[in-house]
Amino acid sequence: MSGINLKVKIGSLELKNPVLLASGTVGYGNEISQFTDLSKIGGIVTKSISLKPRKGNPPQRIVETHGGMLNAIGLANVGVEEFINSKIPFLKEVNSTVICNIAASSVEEYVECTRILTEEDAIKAFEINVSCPNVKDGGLEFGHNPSAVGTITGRVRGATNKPVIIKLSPNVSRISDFAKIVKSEGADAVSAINTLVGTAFNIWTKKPKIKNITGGLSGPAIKPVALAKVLEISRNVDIPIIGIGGIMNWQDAVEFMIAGAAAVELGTVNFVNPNAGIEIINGLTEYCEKINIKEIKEIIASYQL
Amino acid sequence: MSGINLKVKIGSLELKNPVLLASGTVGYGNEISQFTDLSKIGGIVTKSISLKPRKGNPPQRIVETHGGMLNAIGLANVGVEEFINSKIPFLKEVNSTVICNIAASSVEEYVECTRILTEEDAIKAFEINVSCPNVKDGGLEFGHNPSAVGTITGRVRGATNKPVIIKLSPNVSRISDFAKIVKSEGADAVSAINTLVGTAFNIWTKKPKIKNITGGLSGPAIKPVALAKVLEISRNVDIPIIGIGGIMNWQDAVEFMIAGAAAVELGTVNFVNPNAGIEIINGLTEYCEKINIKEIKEIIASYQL
Amino acid sequence: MLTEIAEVVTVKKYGSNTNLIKVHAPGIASKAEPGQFCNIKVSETNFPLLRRPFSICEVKGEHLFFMFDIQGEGTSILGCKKKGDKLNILGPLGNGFNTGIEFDTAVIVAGGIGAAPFPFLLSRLKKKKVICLVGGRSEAQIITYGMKNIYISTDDGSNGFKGTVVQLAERIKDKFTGGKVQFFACGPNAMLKALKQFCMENNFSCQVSTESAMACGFGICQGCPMPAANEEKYYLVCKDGPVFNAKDIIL
Amino acid sequence: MLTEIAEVVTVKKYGSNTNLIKVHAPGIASKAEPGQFCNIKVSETNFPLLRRPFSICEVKGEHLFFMFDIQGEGTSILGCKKKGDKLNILGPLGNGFNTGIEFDTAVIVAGGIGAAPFPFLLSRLKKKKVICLVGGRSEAQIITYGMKNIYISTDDGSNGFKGTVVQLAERIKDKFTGGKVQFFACGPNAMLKALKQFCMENNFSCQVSTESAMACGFGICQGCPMPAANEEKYYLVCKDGPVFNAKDIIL
Ligand SMILES: Cc1cc2nc3c(=O)[nH]c(=O)nc-3n(C[C@H](O)[C@H](O)[C@H](O)COP(=O)(O)OP(=O)(O)OC[C@H]3O[C@@H](n4cnc5c(N)ncnc54)[C@H](O)[C@@H]3O)c2cc1C
Ligand SMILES: Cc1cc2nc3c(=O)[nH]c(=O)nc-3n(C[C@H](O)[C@H](O)[C@H](O)COP(=O)(O)OP(=O)(O)OC[C@H]3O[C@@H](n4cnc5c(N)ncnc54)[C@H](O)[C@@H]3O)c2cc1C
Ligand SMILES: Cc1cc2nc3c(=O)[nH]c(=O)nc-3n(C[C@H](O)[C@H](O)[C@H](O)COP(=O)(O)O)c2cc1C
Ligand SMILES: Cc1cc2nc3c(=O)[nH]c(=O)nc-3n(C[C@H](O)[C@H](O)[C@H](O)COP(=O)(O)O)c2cc1C
Ligand code: FES
Ligand code: FES
Repeated sequence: MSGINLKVKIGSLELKNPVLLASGTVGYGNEISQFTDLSKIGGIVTKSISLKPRKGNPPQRIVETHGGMLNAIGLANVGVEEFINSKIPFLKEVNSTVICNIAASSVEEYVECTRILTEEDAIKAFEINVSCPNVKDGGLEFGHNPSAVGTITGRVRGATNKPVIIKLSPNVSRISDFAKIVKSEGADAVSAINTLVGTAFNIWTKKPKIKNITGGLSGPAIKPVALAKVLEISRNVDIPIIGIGGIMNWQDAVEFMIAGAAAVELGTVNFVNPNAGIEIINGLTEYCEKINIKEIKEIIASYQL
Repeated sequence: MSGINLKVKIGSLELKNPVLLASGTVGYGNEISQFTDLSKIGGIVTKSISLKPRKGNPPQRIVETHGGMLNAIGLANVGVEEFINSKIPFLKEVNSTVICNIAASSVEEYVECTRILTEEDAIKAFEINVSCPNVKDGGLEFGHNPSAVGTITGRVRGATNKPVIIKLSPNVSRISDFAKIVKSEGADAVSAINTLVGTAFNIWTKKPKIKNITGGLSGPAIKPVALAKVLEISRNVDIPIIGIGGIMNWQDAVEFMIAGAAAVELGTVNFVNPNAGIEIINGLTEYCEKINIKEIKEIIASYQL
Repeated sequence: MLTEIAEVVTVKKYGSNTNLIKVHAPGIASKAEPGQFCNIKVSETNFPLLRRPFSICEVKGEHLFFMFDIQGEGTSILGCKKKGDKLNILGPLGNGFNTGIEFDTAVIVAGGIGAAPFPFLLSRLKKKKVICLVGGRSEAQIITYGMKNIYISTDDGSNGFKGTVVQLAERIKDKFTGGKVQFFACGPNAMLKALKQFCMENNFSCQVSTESAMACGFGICQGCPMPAANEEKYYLVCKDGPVFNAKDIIL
Repeated sequence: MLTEIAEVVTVKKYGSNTNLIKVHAPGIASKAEPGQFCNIKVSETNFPLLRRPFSICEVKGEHLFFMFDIQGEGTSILGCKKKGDKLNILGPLGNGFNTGIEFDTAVIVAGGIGAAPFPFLLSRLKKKKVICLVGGRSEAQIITYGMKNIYISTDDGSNGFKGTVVQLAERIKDKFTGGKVQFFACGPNAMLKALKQFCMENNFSCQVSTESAMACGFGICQGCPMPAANEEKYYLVCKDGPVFNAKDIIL
């Protein structure tokens, strides 16, 4: 093994390397484990969980676009109880850091989910999704309203001693304003970005290609936007950032870390290359060797403007 | 010729077809005329003009991204006087509808430019760029501040009898709020979208690939976002919309019109295929024939949600 | 399930728009079951971004065959592959046709490129009576590759019965005899829906291979829901399907 | 300037990383001047999105030659072209070398793939004395295709003079004789900058072919600024260049 140290810290959360698998793009870990060795991955962020199971949106839920895809899954998930009973046991065995992502339709639901799930030893941190663009009764309003995001952060903070990461919406004028508020309300870190709102039409039926009308845009198409949001937060707020958006290879991951991210999450790439996480981790090691540094954390926010 | 009528109206502005060439991607018309017959194009939106000439940003100004490109030209332009003296004479001969795009750093400058240029018969309408993300002393603040956008609209409205189109920024939470304000201040139409803020880093030098740090993202990558913004405006505000963002072919143009656009502007595609405008116009005619309609305007906002 | 870098052996035209690609993929070939599919990366770049799902058409030794129509950019690229090119393939994916059940006669119903999974299935039904119904919009869409005892329908009547393949089934239903009859169908969801109706009315058991937009193909994106018939939930086409018992889903 | 769909005739390897592609493009070929470039769409899809600029390397009858190094995705795709493939080419673009001026001896200075425009230029300088200085990082980067009277430099000394091509010029400058001497140079902008310095000090007139990121290649995007030396403005590399008189620009 090379002597490169890939460890990073997100607040008090230690990760063996900065590569996480993003919520909604790795399920609860079991399916993807057939294609990749999850024990090598820095961390797994589980599919957004709500208090009760959610069926999700009717089809069609996804469509490919140039360099990206739109999704409107509608936060289909098994609910807290089933998550604890049938998903946590697998996650316990994985030997990776498990971050539990929570999405809810009310402040109370966020708090309740956190309160229940904080009891689970397997869960090392929470990522609070205040930014899912596909849920009509929740997400959107929260994510675009600074005071709502502040309230959720403060209340969730009060419900757990574990690190709290707030996942921010990119569909706002100044994402750094939101990062400031969540920091002041006690969040340990932010993750950015969730998907951009987008749509596509079938020109013959004149119907939206996605049943939900709009969906969330992810994939390499959004990488420049995601990088700009991470940089904006990094230049304006002193808080650890998890960078997300269009990462396809280790070069992309490095770009995010240079722009200010202490760790990264891989989303859409998992669908195309379920082993991407490990390839990226290997690439990061090689990069450190090439630029002659011993610890990956040296490159975090190392931008030369 | 087929009996298809491609005429559309943007407020009182009649266009022989809905295909315009977007500001900043066609210069002042002369260079591109070597590759395409501008007299067939619905309209030409000239490069953003400011009162005095602008040198623009130092290199590097552009970089390709997946399915798109970032630019930070910095509104390099010849200024109003030189525009009138050396560019308008060519535009007069073109036999297409000329829309003059104005960008400024103060409300007064917008008004002054409009006041001078409204005297030019060759100019049939104004597109007011309140949304250029690459100019530090102007654009950005205006474009994200509803009351500033309202003020500019009202004041420009007072300075000309010609149609006024406000070009909106997509880098906001709710673009329709801006459309509402500009409508109430007397704008005839809105155009959407300008570019998304983005960036890219060189992982070896750790410097931004673009000297200006951030740039504007354009091209097919942004099409789903642009379509969603057009749809949002169309569903919430009764104002003609010019759709822009990632249009590469006639199918894309149709998608924008279905989503609510009365006309479209072609940007980045001009760099790749300077004859795209004409190919798209031909495609629109064929589309009308295929779906058996006589007038293209029937498809405007024909979405079936 | 595995990721295999498969070498292209041949790409052959079959009819006007249909292609048959043969690749060397020993790992997947050794595990594949009829009705399963693979998710194929058609390029080495990020364009097109997503993999494309294709039914496993045939397995011969260490080789897999896929049959596909040129639809858009993904299938165009696939159609241009040359001997020696490499394809990154995930597979075998999903649940295939259940042939472990008791039946004596298999009725195959294929709509257009829906013929793709049947050569593989038929290779496992050598001891059964087989009747194949093959439909298409017109003669050019009729694919009988690997079929036997064939009845054809076309919407325009350019070959065989004029009408849909389900109308054809109705017409010749007195031939569906010979012990217990089991339907296996693949084609557009609209066809499967009509067929389900026919089978319910006539009390035939019917397995359908369904289609859906897919991002991952193995259950992590939740992009491919199929409404369940008896529960308030969605199945996933890629993981719970693509083959379902017609009565379990709402088509 | 025109858009031409050109057919690929051959693609040949030249050295380890360099390729020479020959295409049939009679329209552009009939108008091209040395030092001009073409903007080439390397694929028929939107990936990669932008065209790629390449100097016109040679013109033979109705054929154009381009010489290129594999850098990234665009040039990789170009390197995989086969006889009969079609390329969409815009050209000829920009202002080439000015050979209408008076001079007796041409000194060619090429850095790496900067050798590309010189075969075409030299075909027009048959009556002049020519000295060619060719530099590269190491032997593998030395491209002497179409050159004559050659002096070589490599950064690592693996071929010829050890040092930069401008240091080589300094070393052999007493050879730059024979009436009026005119420099023509192409290579990385850093090399051109050093060469400009050398030429100013030694009073040689020097034309440089510069590089810049480009979107359109013909003056509509303003993406390719080059600072002017005597005015507070930018030239456009694609339209005012790519060849400039070195003294007119700030490198
Ligand atoms: C389980 C399964 C098995 C399949 N087996 C076969 C087969 O054996 N032979 C065959 O020819 N086709 C098969 N298809 C359909 C095939 O996947 C599509 O024709 C193909 O993805 C089209 O890609 P494209 O890029 O050429 O078309 P485009 O229209 O450019 O595709 C654009 C997007 O739409 C998706 N898409 C388009 N059509 C379909 C479709 N019918 N189903 C799902 N997604 C679609 C693509 O994946 C892509 O994301 C199968 C589909 C599924 C789900
Ligand atoms: C006027 C001019 C003439 C040129 N002539 C030649 C030639 O004859 N032979 C040759 O090999 N190269 C030449 N180049 C450089 C050539 O255009 C680049 O090597 C090529 O664009 C790289 O594309 P890529 O996709 O392989 O690389 P990538 O690195 O993947 O390109 C990514 C992006 O960066 C741009 N880019 C990368 N390198 C350069 C560069 N050096 N200059 C400008 N843009 C760049 C590309 O256009 C693209 O948008 C010339 C450049 C210019 C401006
Ligand atoms: C199919 C799909 C489902 C997703 N579901 C969730 C989710 O449940 N919760 C969440 O916080 N983010 C969700 N996301 C967003 C991703 O976690 C990630 O923020 C986004 O996709 C951008 O990263 P990418 O470009 O790498 O995919 C989802 C994304 C996709 C594509
Ligand atoms: C190089 C470049 C320069 C541009 N300059 C201007 C400008 O001066 N004024 C303006 O209003 N928009 C400008 N734009 C934005 C375009 O007009 C258009 O809104 C945007 O590019 C999205 O469309 P597209 O994806 O089709 O390119 C510019 C875009 C590009 C790519
Ligand atoms: S395609 Fe991803 S879950 Fe089925
Ligand atoms: S490359 Fe567009 S102006 Fe020069």
